[in-house]
Amino acid sequence: MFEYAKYLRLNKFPLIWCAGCGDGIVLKAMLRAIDKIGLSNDEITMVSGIGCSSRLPGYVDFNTLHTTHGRAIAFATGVKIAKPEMTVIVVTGDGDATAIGGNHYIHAARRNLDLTVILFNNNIYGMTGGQVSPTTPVGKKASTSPYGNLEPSFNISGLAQAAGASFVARGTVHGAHMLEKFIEKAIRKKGFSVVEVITPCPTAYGRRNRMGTAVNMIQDLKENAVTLKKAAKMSPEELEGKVVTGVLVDIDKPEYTEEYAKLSEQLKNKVGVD
Amino acid sequence: MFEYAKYLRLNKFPLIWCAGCGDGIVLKAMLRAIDKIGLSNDEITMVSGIGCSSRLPGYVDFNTLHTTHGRAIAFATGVKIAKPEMTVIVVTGDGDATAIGGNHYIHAARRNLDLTVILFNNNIYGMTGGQVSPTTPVGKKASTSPYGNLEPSFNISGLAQAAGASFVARGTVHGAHMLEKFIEKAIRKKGFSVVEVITPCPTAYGRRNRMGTAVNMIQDLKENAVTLKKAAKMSPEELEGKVVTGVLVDIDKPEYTEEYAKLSEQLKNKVGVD
Amino acid sequence: MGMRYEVRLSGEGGQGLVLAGKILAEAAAIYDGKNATQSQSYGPEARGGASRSEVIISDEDIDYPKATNIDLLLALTQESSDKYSKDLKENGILLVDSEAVTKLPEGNFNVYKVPISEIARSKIGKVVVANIVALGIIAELSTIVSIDSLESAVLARVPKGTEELNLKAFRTGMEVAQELLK
Amino acid sequence: MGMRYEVRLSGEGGQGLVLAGKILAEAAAIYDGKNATQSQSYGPEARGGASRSEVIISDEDIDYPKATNIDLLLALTQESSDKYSKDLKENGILLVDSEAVTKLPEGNFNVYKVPISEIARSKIGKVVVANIVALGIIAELSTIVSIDSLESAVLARVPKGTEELNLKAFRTGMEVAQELLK
Amino acid sequence: MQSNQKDKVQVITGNEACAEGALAAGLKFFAGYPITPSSEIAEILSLRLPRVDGRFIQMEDEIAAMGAIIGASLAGAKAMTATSGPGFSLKQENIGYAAMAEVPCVVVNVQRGGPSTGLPTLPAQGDVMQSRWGTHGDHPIIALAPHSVRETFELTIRAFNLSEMYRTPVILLMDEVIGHVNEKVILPGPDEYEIIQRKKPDVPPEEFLPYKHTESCVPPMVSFGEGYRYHVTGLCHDETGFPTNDPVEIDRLLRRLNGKIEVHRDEIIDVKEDFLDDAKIGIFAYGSTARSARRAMLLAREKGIKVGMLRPTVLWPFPEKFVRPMGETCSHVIVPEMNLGQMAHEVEWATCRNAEVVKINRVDGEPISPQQILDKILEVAS
Amino acid sequence: MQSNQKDKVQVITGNEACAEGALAAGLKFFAGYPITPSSEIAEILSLRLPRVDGRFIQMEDEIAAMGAIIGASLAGAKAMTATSGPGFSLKQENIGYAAMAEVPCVVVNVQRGGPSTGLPTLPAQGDVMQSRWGTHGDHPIIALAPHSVRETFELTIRAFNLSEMYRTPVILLMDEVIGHVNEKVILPGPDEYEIIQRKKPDVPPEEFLPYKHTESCVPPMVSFGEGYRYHVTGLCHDETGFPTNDPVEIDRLLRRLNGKIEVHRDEIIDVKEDFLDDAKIGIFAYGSTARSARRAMLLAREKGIKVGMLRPTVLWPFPEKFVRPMGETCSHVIVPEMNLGQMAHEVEWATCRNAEVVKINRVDGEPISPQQILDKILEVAS
Amino acid sequence: MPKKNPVIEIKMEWCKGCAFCVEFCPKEVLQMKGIYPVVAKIEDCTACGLCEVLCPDFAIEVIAEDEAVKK
Amino acid sequence: MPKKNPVIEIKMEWCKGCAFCVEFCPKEVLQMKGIYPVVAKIEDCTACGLCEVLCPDFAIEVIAEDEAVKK
Ligand SMILES: Cc1ncc(C[n+]2csc(CCOP(=O)(O)OP(=O)(O)O)c2C)c(N)n1
Ligand SMILES: Cc1ncc(C[n+]2csc(CCOP(=O)(O)OP(=O)(O)O)c2C)c(N)n1
Ligand code: SF4
Ligand code: SF4
Ligand code: SF4
Ligand code: SF4
Ligand code: SF4
Ligand code: SF4
Ligand SMILES: [Mg+2]
Ligand SMILES: [Mg+2]
Repeated sequence: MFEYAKYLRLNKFPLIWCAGCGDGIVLKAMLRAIDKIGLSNDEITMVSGIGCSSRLPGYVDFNTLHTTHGRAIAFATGVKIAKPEMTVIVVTGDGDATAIGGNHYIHAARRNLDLTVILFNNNIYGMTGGQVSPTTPVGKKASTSPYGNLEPSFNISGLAQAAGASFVARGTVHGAHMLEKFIEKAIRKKGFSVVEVITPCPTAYGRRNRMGTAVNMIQDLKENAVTLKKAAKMSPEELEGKVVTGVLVDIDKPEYTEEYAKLSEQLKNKVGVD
Repeated sequence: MFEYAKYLRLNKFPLIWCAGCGDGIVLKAMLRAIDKIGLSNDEITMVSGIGCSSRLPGYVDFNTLHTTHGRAIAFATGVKIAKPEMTVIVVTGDGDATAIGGNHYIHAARRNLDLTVILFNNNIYGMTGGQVSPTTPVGKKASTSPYGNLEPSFNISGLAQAAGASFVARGTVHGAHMLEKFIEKAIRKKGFSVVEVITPCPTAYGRRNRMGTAVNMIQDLKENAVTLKKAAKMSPEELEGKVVTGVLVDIDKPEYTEEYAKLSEQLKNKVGVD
Repeated sequence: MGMRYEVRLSGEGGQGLVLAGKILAEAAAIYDGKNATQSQSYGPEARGGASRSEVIISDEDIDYPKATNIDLLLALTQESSDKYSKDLKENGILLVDSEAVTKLPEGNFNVYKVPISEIARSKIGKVVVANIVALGIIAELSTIVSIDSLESAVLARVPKGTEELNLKAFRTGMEVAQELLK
Repeated sequence: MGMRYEVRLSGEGGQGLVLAGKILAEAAAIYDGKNATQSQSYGPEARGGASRSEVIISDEDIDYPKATNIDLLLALTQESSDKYSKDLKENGILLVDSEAVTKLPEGNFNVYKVPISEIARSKIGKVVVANIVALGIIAELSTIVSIDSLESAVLARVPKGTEELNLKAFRTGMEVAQELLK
Repeated sequence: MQSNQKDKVQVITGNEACAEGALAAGLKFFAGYPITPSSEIAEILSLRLPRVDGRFIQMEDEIAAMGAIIGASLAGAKAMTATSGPGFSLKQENIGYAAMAEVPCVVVNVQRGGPSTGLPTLPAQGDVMQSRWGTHGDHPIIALAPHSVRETFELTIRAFNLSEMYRTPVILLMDEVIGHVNEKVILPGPDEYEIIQRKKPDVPPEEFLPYKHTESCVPPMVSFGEGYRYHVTGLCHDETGFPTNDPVEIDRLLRRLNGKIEVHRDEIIDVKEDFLDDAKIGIFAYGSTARSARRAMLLAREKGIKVGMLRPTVLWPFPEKFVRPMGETCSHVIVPEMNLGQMAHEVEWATCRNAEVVKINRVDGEPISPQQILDKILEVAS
Repeated sequence: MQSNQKDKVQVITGNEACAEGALAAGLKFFAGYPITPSSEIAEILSLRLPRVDGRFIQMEDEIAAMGAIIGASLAGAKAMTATSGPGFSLKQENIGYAAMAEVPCVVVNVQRGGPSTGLPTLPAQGDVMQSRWGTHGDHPIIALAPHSVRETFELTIRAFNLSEMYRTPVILLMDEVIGHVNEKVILPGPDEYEIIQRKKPDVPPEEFLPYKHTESCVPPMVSFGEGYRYHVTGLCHDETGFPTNDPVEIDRLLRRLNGKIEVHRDEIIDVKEDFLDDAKIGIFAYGSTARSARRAMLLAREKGIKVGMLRPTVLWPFPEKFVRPMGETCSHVIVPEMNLGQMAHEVEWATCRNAEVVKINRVDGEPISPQQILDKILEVAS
Repeated sequence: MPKKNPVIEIKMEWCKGCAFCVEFCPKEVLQMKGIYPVVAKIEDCTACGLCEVLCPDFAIEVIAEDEAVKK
Repeated sequence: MPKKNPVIEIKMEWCKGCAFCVEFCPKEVLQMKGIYPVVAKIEDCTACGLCEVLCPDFAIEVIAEDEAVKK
């Protein structure tokens, strides 16, 4: 129904991800969004860190940059500022973006640099075999929280908002059509935008927490997803364990590269250093 | 009126800070708060990063730890978890805590580890001679923003809140008595607490931005400080340029070392690994 | 120099070959008093794709813990058979899952074709115990570890509550092998 | 080897000694065609405390840019006089702010005591130009750089709008020195 | 085998042995950040520590983990972190801090292929020079390299002992082969090894100098909260621990820091010598590569070639004293390494190239096989 | 002096010269994080870049700054960062990435006293070995060390040229003395130096191999957005740039990376020789210390002592070819360094200790004076 | 015009057998057979595309009638 | 009992002359003289302690009547 092929590096297929990993669903939603916007392959640079999700850029026929763990946003900052006309999309995981990379995440949000961050939140470090992440819920097991996680998890969308992001949305792989729309809006937004995607990792997270098959995990997502509108009418107790989806932030404010361009322009019309 | 001497390393005096630097005022408020709580010198470990403000621990007769730039909270995490009965206070600057150290700041908040962070916000990198910081307001000049800063600044208290802190307050050196109370509350709080202190740096910030003498800067603080209560009644426009002071967050939630202790206790009563 | 016996168990990620290797090594080391090492290689990714687990059994110190001159190779998939058979020694034992491996590697080997997964499914009722079935076959074909030791090692390693099942799988493997050797 | 003249300007942070040193070096290098370097030392902290600025003037390449055998030392504070006078050569010129430096270092020096800051305050109306007053005195005492060059260098470096003031400070310094040398 | 001994026989990996060794040494605090191929060390300790009154924490990154173990050590806990190449690079600044502030701690690096993300699951020995020179400025360091699972257990204990004895960070430089190989071991019991604790001061708090220039170069140490309040900084400091810019004090400090290792070099270094008495061809090998080297040596000896071998378990300080004589007695010194010749350079330095230093280097993710070394021996011998 | 020449005379610091040199080389992107004694480089560029269509950004830390310049370079901008010891340590992981992914960029380290926070305002040369070995794994590196303000300008341009030519990060290793000294210079004009740009491919996108194993070891490079879409990764990769675990491909990659420097070693290295023809005593010195050494040499020559000097402007790759002969012709090679003997070790290695290597080391924050070196010359000569 | 059924193509080489397509098809058009899905009741298919959207491995494609013609 | 004035001690070695004590004293008790503050009108002092609290350099101390007696 949709021609994914023109955006793909088909010779790299099949995907390395496990059976039932949600990452591929997000990839597809991303490509549909890009297609809708009408961006050409050359106009996009996709930057990732290290993790299962961060392997994504290897499959897409854009300018692709697979960096060091946690630093995707820092590298992307260089790409974007050096070439502001480029659409720069960051693909990252919960560990990559909010554990080791947490600082770059909040600073890019603060600067309101025009990047689009697609954050694959599977509540675990998938790539390294299932260690606890800053988004693993309290009580859940991971290879480094064998007795159940003691640490409260981040609300990573809330963090982006507090740090200054222009656009923040949360979706799930079950709501793939909604996701596509969020991603489209996020890319179109001139400013720092985040789409947090809740995606299942049956291998490193689901299995250890007896969450059943990948299908069960998606079904759970379906049941637990609550739109922002509905959530507004629910009590905190009712919201316990739910995933609130929707566009959480959508504001307009000065974007970094545009402000910089203005400054350069002003300086051109001025002689001498003062 | 107050016997500061018992907490001080008097042989290190006079303080290295510039004439009119606000840091000494915060130091005094801290000592009064500690005295009120009745902590002995041995019970306190004071940890700092690198910066003018981070030189503070050198002057106090506690267990003192002057670490690497941005990492005070990480070191403090080790001290606290290894010795939970220790009162651990982190002294840090806006650059130290929210630029290079931003990630440790939000993660300690997330964990709700029982640390008290006194964050000296002078809107600049004082120690290195006045470079722009994540809290330098837009338009202000710094040695690395000679045309006026383009980057929006952090609301660092808001960030701590979004990350999960139990207690967050903001005060100014002008309101030194209020500050003392905030610090007292912060230390007493079992959980991650932050007191953001707005303090003038006449040398590296005031001078470059033609803010007059240190006295003028304190007077400005006095005029611009608005209590939370008053602020609630003001419009966003009216709040422009104001400093909202008060206790912004004060909630009770499980603290990390206590949760860990509970787990250890449970495990003691259990045999075998499962 | 003394005896050195090299076993390579190959297949794909998730087939329990690391566990099987570890059981084999423990049988030799803990129960038979020999020396043993077990090691594995991962693909570029930590999961999926061809995977191998190697066991070296020796009566002296094992210097090099990787297989280079293999006495017995188990291949559960075609890919692993293609990829990992090159170090199998002349006249070495090649045990393949006959349903998965249709094209045998070239060379002068003692080949045994057994529908290992199929046996696990049909005779034990669980494909996941194919690794233990294979161990039973290997025990008989190689005779490098005593049956008692292997049974003890299996029982010590498998999850509680699955002892019976695994013992059955192991013995089924042995029986199959005995048929082959007849 | 050729001529090498070493000047050390000392006092405390904020007294403009780095600028004064840079002006002296520029006068020598740009306007007099000599070689010159200027360097400074900070205390453990980037501000406050004793501070020094050193200028080396030579008619050949300057290898070592630090002062070790000083021809002229300016000390604006007691601390700097105490701390930085040890490298002043025998019969070297020691110029001190007579209001701040009450205890002179021991040694055989040509000492000139001038209330430099006081002159800046009373005669020019701004203490901040004490550094330029000092330059005027140094110009006369050392004669290592031509007056014209120094004036040009001062004018090129001081903030726009303060040229007159600084020129006045410089000339006042010169006059004071001429008095002393009489 | 006797039955009670049988009970103690285990088949475990190097990573498991490292975790066990640390616990045996008295580990009370572990902070880490996962990275292949070291993650199992953290995983095991997350299971074990809470049961033995120890603390495990997974930090937000490797920098934080390194900072946390320094803090914990100052608070009195024996502390360790474990990582691999990329994480080891990130820890460098704080490793330098530990060296400067003289905080005992153990940093495990299970080496994988590099540079950069490189080969996450494959072995290498590419971080040998980085262990010595990874942080800025001149600083002392000790680095150990085990060649077996059992030795991993022993050297982990030794790493703690050395760190406590000399108030210094110690690097345990494993490689993926040793980290992941399952090997038969009987781990020694508590009465079979010595555990060393940091030396406490024998003076009252008023007289305590936390950075005293003692003859041994190692000042006594107290934990925070024990009544000896003192100041710790990464700035150059005097004996009291407070910052100084006095060249004399700074010089004393930095020379003492390096002196700690120099003065005690002979107690720290450790080499295993094999057949060197009559060897005409020497092999210098360490870590997992030494296993292949040993086999190659034995095979060559069977062919009548006089090969001997030197295996340092301590890479830094470099055992020059033992290497130099090889230059005199051997015509060739073969140095097989899973890198491009890092230690071979030191061997050349130590032997002054009196013997020809022959490098065998692999950087393709594959271990060096006995055959590869044997081939080189045969080539060199002919 | 002629008046038009006078107009060009400047008295500027090494840090200023570095910024000017970078702009002259075509710098278009600078990302930094302040740290003494390098901050002025960032400060000047924050003023200058927005006026010349360049971009300046102060990042949240040094790691981010290093990441950002790699990203910018891939997007086609000549990019640089500047730091000092602690920041240099933090950048190591991403420096390794730049080496692995072959991204041209320049990293300035204005050395201050270390280890750790050390001596923020005082000079040192303690990061020489770290420049070579600071990141994990075997990797290529080029490091340059200027000894004057003018040479800082020249070597900054050369750093960019080498980085573009060899697709590799280049370290400009300054020291605080050079960074902060104001010195008279006449900077060369644009017609007096060559500017090199990265080589672009001469094949269409379908045939483009971003990591091709060419004879020169340096594959051509395109910027993002120029129609040649390719993949960049820090994992070991094949010629197409995609990850591989094939030992043959990996071996080719890593040997090519190191080969880039080895093959071109003679074009890269550069030494200044002074009076070496008849020298009986040699001096090996670099950076600001070389200035003192030169003066000491001249003073010794005045006394009739035959002293000669070798001053490398390129520290890595090490100019073995020029150092080795000193071992033959000199009785002693004096190596003065503001560290504990980092380069002296290499000199010992290169000369095989045929000459006695005499170290002069200072780590107290004070520069080494001509007198100190002269004293050593006199001692050695007698 | 008589209704033409959509065509559903399954690429076995890429399919990993997660069964998402089968489980989330609102019309139960698909079924697992061994580890792969097969088309069981194409006549019920509404060409809604959900199976395609939710397949993480690009292994299933729904070609609606009109598209099929175009192809 | 006649009111006794508080005692104000200024430690010149530590004072940096920022003038906070002078400017923020509600009673204008203090005055700058050169770069240091001096007590000008001690009789107006209410011993409120603000000067002390705001002195960043621990250079001014207010000793209230009763305390002074104790001392
Ligand atoms: C500096 C560094 N530290 C650690 C690692 C190991 N590592 C690789 S991926 C990863 C976690 C990935 O988790 P996440 O970002 O959530 O991605 P996922 O695999 O779950 O998609 C870690 C810790 C590394 N490669 N580099
Ligand atoms: C890794 C590292 N990077 C940079 C520096 C240099 N540095 C020292 S203090 C400082 C900024 C301090 O600013 P802030 O925390 O706001 O403290 P302030 O001086 O303003 O109180 C910087 C960048 C350093 N010491 N270490
Ligand atoms: S481990 Fe988890 S996140 Fe990684 S590919 Fe498998 S399912 Fe996906
Ligand atoms: S520079 Fe600013 S922050 Fe630092 S001591 Fe001076 S006034 Fe205080
Ligand atoms: S297109 Fe819709 S109805 Fe048809 S098979 Fe797919 S999910 Fe079922
Ligand atoms: S959703 Fe895709 S991968 Fe999963 S079973 Fe269906 S076709 Fe196969
Ligand atoms: S105590 Fe109060 S009234 Fe008295 S001098 Fe101080 S501020 Fe003024
Ligand atoms: S407030 Fe303190 S430091 Fe400032 S002038 Fe008064 S006494 Fe001096
Ligand atoms: Mg994840
Ligand atoms: Mg600040």
